[in-house]
Parts: sequence; structure tokens; C-alpha cells
Amino acid sequence: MASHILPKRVYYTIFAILLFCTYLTVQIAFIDLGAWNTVAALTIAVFKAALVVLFFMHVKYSTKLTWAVVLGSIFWLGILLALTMTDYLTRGWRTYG
Amino acid sequence: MWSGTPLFPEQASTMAGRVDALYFFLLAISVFFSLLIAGLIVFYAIRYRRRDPMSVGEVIHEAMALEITWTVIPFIISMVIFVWGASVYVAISRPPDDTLNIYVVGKQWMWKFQHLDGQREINELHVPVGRPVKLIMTSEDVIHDVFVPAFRVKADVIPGRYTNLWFQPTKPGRYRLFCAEYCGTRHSGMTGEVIVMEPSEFQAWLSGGALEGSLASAGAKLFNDLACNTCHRPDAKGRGPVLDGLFGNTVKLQNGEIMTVDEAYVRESILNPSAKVTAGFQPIMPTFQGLVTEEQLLELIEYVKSLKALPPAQASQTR
Amino acid sequence: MSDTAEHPALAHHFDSLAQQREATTLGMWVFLVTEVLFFGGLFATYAIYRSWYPEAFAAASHELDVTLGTINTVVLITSSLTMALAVHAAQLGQRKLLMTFLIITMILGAAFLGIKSVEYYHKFAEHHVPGPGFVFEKEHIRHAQLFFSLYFVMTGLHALHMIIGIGIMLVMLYWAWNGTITKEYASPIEISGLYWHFVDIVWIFLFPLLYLIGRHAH
Amino acid sequence: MPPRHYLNNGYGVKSWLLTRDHKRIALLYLASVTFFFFLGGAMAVLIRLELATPAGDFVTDETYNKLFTMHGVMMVFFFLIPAIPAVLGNFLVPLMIGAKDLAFPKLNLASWYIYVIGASFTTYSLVTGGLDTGWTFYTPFSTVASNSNVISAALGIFITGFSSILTGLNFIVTTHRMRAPGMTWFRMPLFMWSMYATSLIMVLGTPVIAITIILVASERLFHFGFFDPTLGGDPVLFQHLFWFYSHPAVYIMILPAMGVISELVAAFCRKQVFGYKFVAFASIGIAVLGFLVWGHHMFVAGISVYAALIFSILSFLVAVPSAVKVFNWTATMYKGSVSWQTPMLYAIGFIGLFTIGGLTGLFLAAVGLDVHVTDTYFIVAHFHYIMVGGTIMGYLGGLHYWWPKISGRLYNEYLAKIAAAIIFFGFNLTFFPQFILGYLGMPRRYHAYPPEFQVLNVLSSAGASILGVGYLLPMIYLTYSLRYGKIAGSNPWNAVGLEWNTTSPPPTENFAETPVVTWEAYDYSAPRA
Ligand code: HEA
Ligand code: HEA
Ligand code: HEC
Ligand code: CUA
Ligand SMILES: [Cu+2]
Repeated sequence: MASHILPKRVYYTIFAILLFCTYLTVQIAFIDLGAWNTVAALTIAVFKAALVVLFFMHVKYSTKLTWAVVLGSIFWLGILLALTMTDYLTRGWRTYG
Repeated sequence: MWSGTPLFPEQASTMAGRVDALYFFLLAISVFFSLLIAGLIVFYAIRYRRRDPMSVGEVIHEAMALEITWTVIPFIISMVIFVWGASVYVAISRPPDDTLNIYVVGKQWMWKFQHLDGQREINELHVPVGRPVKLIMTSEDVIHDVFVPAFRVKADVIPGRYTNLWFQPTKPGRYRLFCAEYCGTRHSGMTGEVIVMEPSEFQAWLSGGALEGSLASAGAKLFNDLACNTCHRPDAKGRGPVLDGLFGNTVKLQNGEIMTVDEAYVRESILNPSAKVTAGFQPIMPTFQGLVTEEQLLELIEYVKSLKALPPAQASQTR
Repeated sequence: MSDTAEHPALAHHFDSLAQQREATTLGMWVFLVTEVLFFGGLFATYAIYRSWYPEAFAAASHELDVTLGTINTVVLITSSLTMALAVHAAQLGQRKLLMTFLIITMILGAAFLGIKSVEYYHKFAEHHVPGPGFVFEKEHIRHAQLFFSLYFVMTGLHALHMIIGIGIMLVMLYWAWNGTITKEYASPIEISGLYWHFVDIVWIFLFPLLYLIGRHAH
Repeated sequence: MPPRHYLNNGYGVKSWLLTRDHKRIALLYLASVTFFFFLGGAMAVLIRLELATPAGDFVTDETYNKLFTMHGVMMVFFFLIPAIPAVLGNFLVPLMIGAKDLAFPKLNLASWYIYVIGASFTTYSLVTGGLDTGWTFYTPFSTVASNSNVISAALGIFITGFSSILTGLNFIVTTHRMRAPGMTWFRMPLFMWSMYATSLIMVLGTPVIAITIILVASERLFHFGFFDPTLGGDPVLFQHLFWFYSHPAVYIMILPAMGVISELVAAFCRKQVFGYKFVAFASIGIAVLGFLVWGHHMFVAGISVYAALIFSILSFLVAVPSAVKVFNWTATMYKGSVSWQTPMLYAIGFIGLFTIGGLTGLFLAAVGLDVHVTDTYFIVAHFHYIMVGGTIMGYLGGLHYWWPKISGRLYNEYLAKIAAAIIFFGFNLTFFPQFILGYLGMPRRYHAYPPEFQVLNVLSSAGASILGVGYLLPMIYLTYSLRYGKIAGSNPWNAVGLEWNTTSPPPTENFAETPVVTWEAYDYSAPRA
């Protein structure tokens, strides 16, 4: 399997989007959106990370196995965060029953 | 009284029977499956033992029905165990409303118990029979764990916060108390006894040694000594909020959150006042971290609690 | 078996360069999975304490310098671009260009570390390093320490990864220079690129999570 | 013996210490894990000596705490986790799929060196004062209270973790990329599936323990706050992070043994494993579900009631694939041609003891019951039944089965059977009484205990000495066979599997030419020479 060679244009476009997103993150942080500030910051970060993974790291053009590895790592990170949080978020709850 | 070699622990609380019933259920399941597997293995090993050194086994293709059966049956059995175990656990974690509360402070390597009436005990805990008892516990250093095998209950005692443990003794007697969470050199020496008494004896015991007065009155004295009363005055003229009637109610915080005032909240307010600032007040209260011990904290909390019942007029007298 | 069977870079236990390339690429990806979970432990810790002490985290975050943080983000993203271009050059067998881009990437990486050390220096000077000497003028002094503990460990480990990355770049530069890297054998550059981009991604998350908490409040 | 094989391909220290041959690296690991097994075992002997009497009279409490800590640390991190993967796995993975070597031979050698460096660090801390935190390193004890060598010991574990990660990475890539032509996923031996599942856990879990150790070390060293309650930190968070790795790690310890058992049952019943695909998927299922249950170690540790219930139900789910495996092994014996040679005795021992250990796991997963038995000897008995009764049986079974392949020689079958019987008996005598002790309420990590527990403890100590003798025997006759054993020939058991299609011991490049696989796994219907 020969590697997939992208035209340079793609890299420059992605770079421009990443810079714009950085600008956006900083701007949004100074507007009061309440809890949504965090959501917005994380959404943009996820978007940026996805661009890097897909284009700079060529995952968009890679084998299924590479996709599986990438998604697997996100899934396991999710397990770690989600199950830990089930404890912390419910500690304050009353026990009924 | 501890003689011979017991094979089964004494049952001395309302929870013991429930835990044991689940235990015997699981024991039955385990014996069944262990005998089944061991029996089959031994039987096959003998019945089909290799007689001719070149013989091979018979080809048997996998049977879907069989696979599904032995997936689903263990699954169902385990769900039954889960539900049963969960119901026992919920009962263990949810104390009834009318408990006799006792404070516990663990430290390397001893247990300190404080009754509301002021009795303090070390490594011994006296409780009346037939009454639900709730231990409100914290630690001065590392994690410990209160374990009374005869009651089938156990809970970690964690520095920096309060955890609860409740039980209702059913039989007078002396029961072993262990520290069940490894806590350093003398972990195995951090043991004691729970002494369950008839209620009348317990009352007698309680009044026997009460020299220092109740926890709440000790707290009242501290409240003066630490000059809390300069800011928290019952007449709402101090710089801090009125604490009377506070416990058990909700307060509104500066950031809009609504909190229920419980032991943990009061503790936090004293140790780290700026973390949860009451709406309408300046965060001027100094921290008392390092100035009060865990035991003194408990006294202060008990004092704040006691302010609940008193109408304002009387409250000013007690100060 | 392919025509590359006698290539000098082919290890004895592989049949072809293609097999070798796929193996090393997969190896790098699996390694990156371990990195995700490594930083994942930190992010979990961060998530818990931030949800417990939002105000303290906001107050402590205000002590960080957004301008420097933003500049650093841009520096790092640019280095990711030059890294991607380096890989591109390697794939086309453009040796000079490859070396140029590797050098630019390293310079940008070093610039990032330089700015980071300036920030660290400020924190030392202001006694914002957790421990007995910790000073924090506003409220929440205890919980602010949790924030700064996380700040130093997260950015510190990230910086460590950058340093390792620059080390890898040096090796790559040497290999590009002595002709080990060819059009057929570009995979060392490719997998170094994967590593470098990963480090960039970590920063993409660290930047808003550490520098931009509750900025609107002041 | 074949004229040319991996053992006579170069002599001298250098040919071993710089080798990239997976088979030689496997032997390097064999030597090192055996060393740590006996070191850990020696500490177990001292523990059992102390517990023979209720009073703490044999060693001081401080020493006792160091003994069980180092016993746990060595047995878990330096013996059981590397044992099967790094010894048998390293030796067999390339052989079983028809490859010349692992995908990254240099990395493989590096991971042995990393292991040795890590283990030396921890051993160093043992010699210079010891470690007394328990193998679980709970905070805040480990960060503020203990004054033993926490940092150097933890650093050793941190380093060894990388060895584990690299081994896992190597196996994953090898399984994906190095299979011989025709060796499809479902033609792989089940041992390969279990190695693959184990590697997944190594790669996904180990980094979290690594970062946790860094947090503990920086809290201890620099007073950075992470778990410290006086800064508002949560000591329980440490337990979450620790068990996120350490629960899956128990499956790192059992899955490889399960893989060995599948091989043994097939080879000594001369029959395909019943329900091949179910057993294969059960391995993956255990690896994945194993990541969802860590909270069951924390039922009384102050986690929320709801979290406890969730972790409890998930723990029951992970038991189901284990049950599937046990039933399939049993069914394999049905109408097999069952041989009673030593490896099969170990396999039978494994199935029985693993079942008991696993079923007692259900007691612990039942939250309401765990409250009573957690942190008592019931737990100690549970995990020794699985780890000693299960994994070590599997390990010894595998070692005997592949010994002729590894060494080219046969061991003394008669002695081997006696040793297996002694181990089985000694084991049960050691650990069965501990279940009773646990339910009675004897807490673990106790240096002295109330007198009413003595009789059961004496039984346990007696069992341990029998067990110790049982473990020394294989050491002796296996070593003896290296020189004096009968020549084995390439396939002494008449088993199938690619590893038996090459000479014993195999040549350095494993196969004279790359095999092409056209048959299913465990195909005994058409025996090949
Ligand atoms: C190799 C090691 C290993 C393995 C495989 C397991 C397997 C299991 N373990 Fe164990 N465990 C440990 C090693 C291991 N454990 C260790 C070391 C500790 C203590 C750590 C410490 O604190 O120091 C521990 C502690 C531990 C606890 C915490 C106890 C406590 O501290 O309070 C719990 C709680 O749920 C638990 C549960 C289980 C379960 C449900 C399984 C399951 O995977 C078992 C599945 C197997 C079977 C169920 C048997 C086969 C099935 C049948 C024969 C069919 C019948 C089945 C059904 C009806 C379902 N284990
Ligand atoms: C793979 C893991 C593994 C293995 C194989 C073993 C093997 C054994 N273990 Fe261990 N054990 C653990 C893992 C393991 N253990 C863990 C994780 C803990 C928890 C630690 C903690 O709480 O932090 C523990 C704790 C533990 C305790 C509880 C201590 C306590 O809580 O106070 C006990 C007590 O009986 C015990 C006993 C034994 C015995 C008798 C063996 C026997 O099987 C050992 C048999 C081997 C030998 C006997 C060696 C043979 C060698 C010789 C005979 C030479 C002798 C040489 C000299 C004496 C110089 N172990
Ligand atoms: C300098 C004045 C001052 C002193 C001294 C002081 N407090 Fe306070 N306290 C306050 C103020 C102001 C608040 C409300 C703002 C806040 O929550 O921080 C408060 C809040 C509280 C609360 C929470 C009440 C609520 O409605 O949420 C408790 C409980 C409390 N204090 C107890 C104490 C105790 C016990 C002491 C002595 C050990 C003490 N305080 C000493 C000023 C003080
Ligand atoms: Cu206190 Cu153990
Ligand atoms: Cu577990």
C-alpha cells in the first residue's frame, strides 16, 4: 500500500481553520455564556483535534484498523471519565427507597 | 467468652440475618456449580481416558443452543444475586430517621467516640440494644475503617469528610471492633469493643461519667472562646448570618446555588468559609483550618445543630 | 514479495517494506492510544476538581497569561503545519525541503518551550508553585493549589513530550541528511509526524481548560 | 536434537544479553520472573510463620507490613503480570502464527531491560528500608503518612509498566501484521486470542497507573496537592485511578492462563476446543468489560450508593464470559481422548480452582455482602484461589507442556505428577481456611489477631509449607532435565499447532520456510507428521 499524498493546499486550508478556531476560542471565553463557555471551548477543541487527526495525521485516508484504533482510544477515555463521574456526580444525591 | 474455634460469626444486629441469608444463597449456588464442574471433569477424565496412545477425540461441532443456554443461565442467576445484594446494600446505606447519633474520630491508631451527652470513650463503644445507632465518622490522618463483624457492617473513615455507618444491635454483649482499612504500622492494634447494653443500663452508664457536659454545650463554650459569637449573633446584628434554625434547612449561596445545611456543610463553612459564601454576606469569615481539631469541629457542629430547636429568646440566654 | 525485498532498511523478519511500514505505523498508533489514556488520567482529575471548585479554578486561572498562552497555541499549530509539510516532502523524496521543514518545526518547538519557561518563571516569582511556600492573594487559597498542581503537572508533562519530540526530530534530521530517508522509506518521518501532531492535540485541550476559565468575569 | 537451533546459535553472555530472538528473550524473562516468584514466596513463608500464632511475636509490626507489601508488589508486578505473556507468550506468539519473530524485536529486548531496571529499583527500595503501603498504595497514607521508600518503589513499578506496554504493543502489531499466509483470525490458536486480549488491557490500562504514580510521587515529593484532603482533594480519587488499571490488571493475570488451558485441554483431549468462537470472543469480552467494573473494590470506600450499584451490576456481567469458558472447556472433554499427563492435571486443577475463586468473586460483587467481607481474609482467599490456584496452575501446566519445545528435552513425568498433586493439596489447605476466617471477620493485613482465629491460621500455615515444597520440585526436575532429560523430538505429545511443526528446540528463524496454513485450529481429524 503506497501512502496517500495530499496536495499541499489541504494543509494550508486546515492550518487557516485552526488559527481561526484559536481566535474564536479566545474571543468566546471573554463573553459570558454561563455554563456554555465550557461547552463552547470544548466543542471547538474537539473540532480542532478532529481536523488534526483527520488531515495532518491522515486518518481520513487510512485503513479501517487505524480508525478502530483512534475510536477505541476515545471510547476508553470516555469510560475513564464517565464511570469516574458517576461516582462524583451522584455523591450528593439522597438515597431513596 | 471468645473460646474455641468458631466457624460462623455471631449474629448481633438486624442486618446480620439479611447478609447471612444472601451468603447462604451464594454458598448454595457455588457448591452447586463447583460440584457440577468438578463432577463432570472427573467423570469425563475417567470415562474418556486415553486407552490407545494414538487415538484422537471425536469431532463435535459447536452447538448454538448449548452455548446460549450456558450464557443465559449464569446471566439470570447473576442478576438475581445483583438485585438481592443491592437491596441489602441500600438497607445498609440508608439509616432510619430516629437514630442515636455518635461521633467517631479515627486516628493512627485509636478510635475516639463521642456521645452527644458528652461521654468520650477510647477504643470502646457503649450502645443500647434495640435502638438504631448512627456513627458519624471522620479521620484525623489517613483512611481507617470501622468494622464490627457481628453486625456485618463496615465503612471507611476518611479524612476531610464525614461518612456514616448505622446498625441496630439485637443482643447485649461485647463484640469485636476492627480497623479494616490498612492505616500503617499499628493497623492490627487499632481494635476495640462494642459493648451492647440493655437500655436502662445504658442510661445508667451514660449518666455515670458525664463530667464535661454535652457535646453541644462544649461547642457553645468553644463558640465563645473562638469568638464566633462576635459575628454570629442571634439578633441578626452581627457581620455573619444568624445560625439559629440553620441546620437541616437550605441556604442560598452567592453563586445562586441552593445547599442543604448538613454536617459536611457546616464543617466546610468553618474550615474553608470562602468556598461556599452565603448570599448577602461578604466573605470575611476567617478560616479555622488548623485552629480546631476534628473533635472540636464535631462539638461546634453539634452546637450549631442544637440551635435549631430553640426559639430566639431562649437562644440568646444560652450564649 | 515486492521489489523492495533487498532494500537496506528492510528488517530480516519482514517480507516487504510495505509490511514493515504498516507494522511500524500501527505500532505508533497503538502507542498514541497509551498516550491518550496517560493524559486521560490527568483530565479526569481535572474534571473532578474543576466541577467541585469552579470559582477557585476560575480565580486561579486568571493568574495565567492569556496572551502568552495564545501565542504558544499559534506557535504549536504552525509547527504542526510545518511537520505535515515535512512529511509531504519526505513522501515526495524532496530531501532539502524535508530538512528545512524539520528545522523549522524544531525551532517552533523550541520557541514554545521558551515561552513556557517564561511563564513558569513568572509563576515561581509570584510563589504560585504549590507547597508550603504557596501564596495566593485572593480567596480559595487551598483549592487554588489544586489548580496549580494540575497546571504544573499537565503543562510539565506536555513540555516533556515536546522535548522528546525535538529529540526525535534531531534523529530524523540526521537520517534525512545521511540519506536513510528516501521516497520508499519515508515511514520514520511519518510516524514522528504522528507523534508531533498528537502532542499538538494535547495542547489544543490544555489551552482552553487551563487559561480560559471564566475569563469574562474580569 | 537438531544440529542447529536457537540455543546453540551463539554462546556466551553477549549472545544472550544482546539477543533479539524472541525465544531467547523469553528465557531471559523466565529466569527473572522465577527469581521474583521465589523472592515473593519467601516473604509469603515469613508471613505465614508470623500468623501461626495470634500474637505478633515473630517479626515486628513494621516488618510484617513491609513483608506483605513487598509480597504483593513482587508477585503482582514482577511475577504474575509478566509470567505468562512475557515467557510463554514471547516464546510462542511468533511460532503459533508462523512468523519469524515479533514485529519489533529490538523493542522486545528493550522491554526486558526496562523490566529489569524497574524491578531493580523496587528491589533496591526493599533492601534499603522497605515499603509499607500495601500493594495498593492508598492515599493519603502513601503520600503523607508512610515514611518508607514509596517513591523508589513506585518508580520501579512505573518503569516496569512500560515494559508491559511495549510487550502488549508488540503482540498487537504482530498479531495484526505478521500472520503466515492462510493463518486467518479464526484459525489462530485460542492462546493467541487470549494474548491479544491481554495486550489490549496492557496498552489501555497501564498508562493510567503510570500517571497515577506520577501524581502520587509529585504529591509526596513536591507537596503538590492532588489527593490531599487538607487542600480539598479527595483521597478516594486515587482509588478510582488505581483500580482503573488494577482491576483490568487482574485479567492480565488470568486471561493468559485461560489461553494456556484452552491449548492444554485441546492437546490432551486431542480434539478441537468446544465452541472455539465463543471462547475466543469471551476473551475479548472479558478484556472490554473488565474496564467497567473497577469500582467494586471501593464499595465501602465512600463512593456514592448509585455508583456502587452500577459497578456491582457491571461486575456480574464480566462473570458471564468466564462462565462460558469454563463450560466450554468441560464440554471439550466430552468424548475426547483424555490423557492424564502432567499438563492435563494442571489444567484440571485450574478449572476447579478457578471456578471456586471466580464464584467467590460473585460474593464480592454482591454489594450488600461485600460490605461484610471486604478487607478480610475472604478477599485474600478469593484472589489467591484465582491467582495461585488458577494462574500459577495454568503457568506451570503451560511450562510443562511446552518444556520439550523450549529445551528439546523431556522432564521426569513421575516426579511431575507427584509435584502437581502436592501443589493441589497444599494449595487448598493454605487458602480454604481463609474463606472461613474471612467470613468470621478476620481483617487482612493484620500482624496479630484474636486468639479464636488461631486454629484456622495454623492450618493455613501448614498448607503453605506443603505448597512451598510443591513449588520447589518442578524447579529441581526441570533444571535437571535440561542436561539429563530424554531428547524430546519435534512433537512429543502428538499435538497440532504450528509450534509443533518445527524442530525442538526451534531454529533461530523458527521455520525453515514460511508455513502456509490450510487447516483449522486444533484439527486432529487428519494428523500431520
Ligand atoms: C487473576 C485475578 C483475578 C480474577 C480473574 C478475578 C475475578 C473476579 N473478581 Fe476478583 N480480585 C482479585 C483478583 C482477581 N479477581 C484481587 C487481587 C482482588 C483484591 C485486590 C486487593 O484488594 O488487594 C480481588 C478483589 C475482588 C473484589 C473486591 C473485593 C473487595 O475488596 O471488597 C471483587 C468485588 O466484586 C471481585 C470480584 C471478582 C469477580 C466478579 C470476578 C470474575 O471475573 C470471576 C468470574 C468467574 C466465575 C464466575 C467462575 C466460573 C463460572 C461458573 C463456574 C459458572 C457459574 C457462574 C455464574 C452463575 C455467574 N474481586
Ligand atoms: C501472584 C500473586 C500471588 C501469589 C503467587 C501469592 C502466593 C502466596 N501468598 Fe499472597 N498475596 C498476593 C499475591 C500473591 N500471593 C497479594 C497481591 C496480596 C495482598 C498484599 C497486600 O495486602 O498488599 C497477598 C497477600 C497474602 C497474604 C495476606 C497478608 C495479610 O493480609 O496480612 C497471605 C497470608 O497468608 C499470603 C500468602 C501467600 C502464600 C502462602 C502464597 C504461596 O502460594 C506461596 C508459595 C511459594 C513459596 C512458599 C515459595 C517457595 C520457595 C521456598 C520454599 C523457598 C523458601 C525460601 C526461604 C524461606 C528463604 N499472601
Ligand atoms: C469575622 C466574622 C466571623 C467570625 C469570627 C465567624 N464567622 Fe461564620 N460567617 C461569617 C460570615 C460573614 C458568614 C457568611 C459568608 C460565608 O458563608 O462565608 C459566615 C458563615 C458561617 C456559616 C454558614 C452559615 C450559612 O448561613 O451558610 C457557619 C456554619 C459559620 N459561619 C460558623 C462559624 C463558626 C462555628 C465560627 C467560629 C469558630 C464562625 N463562624 C466565626 C462571619 C464570621
Ligand atoms: Cu486504622 Cu487500620
Ligand atoms: Cu476487581
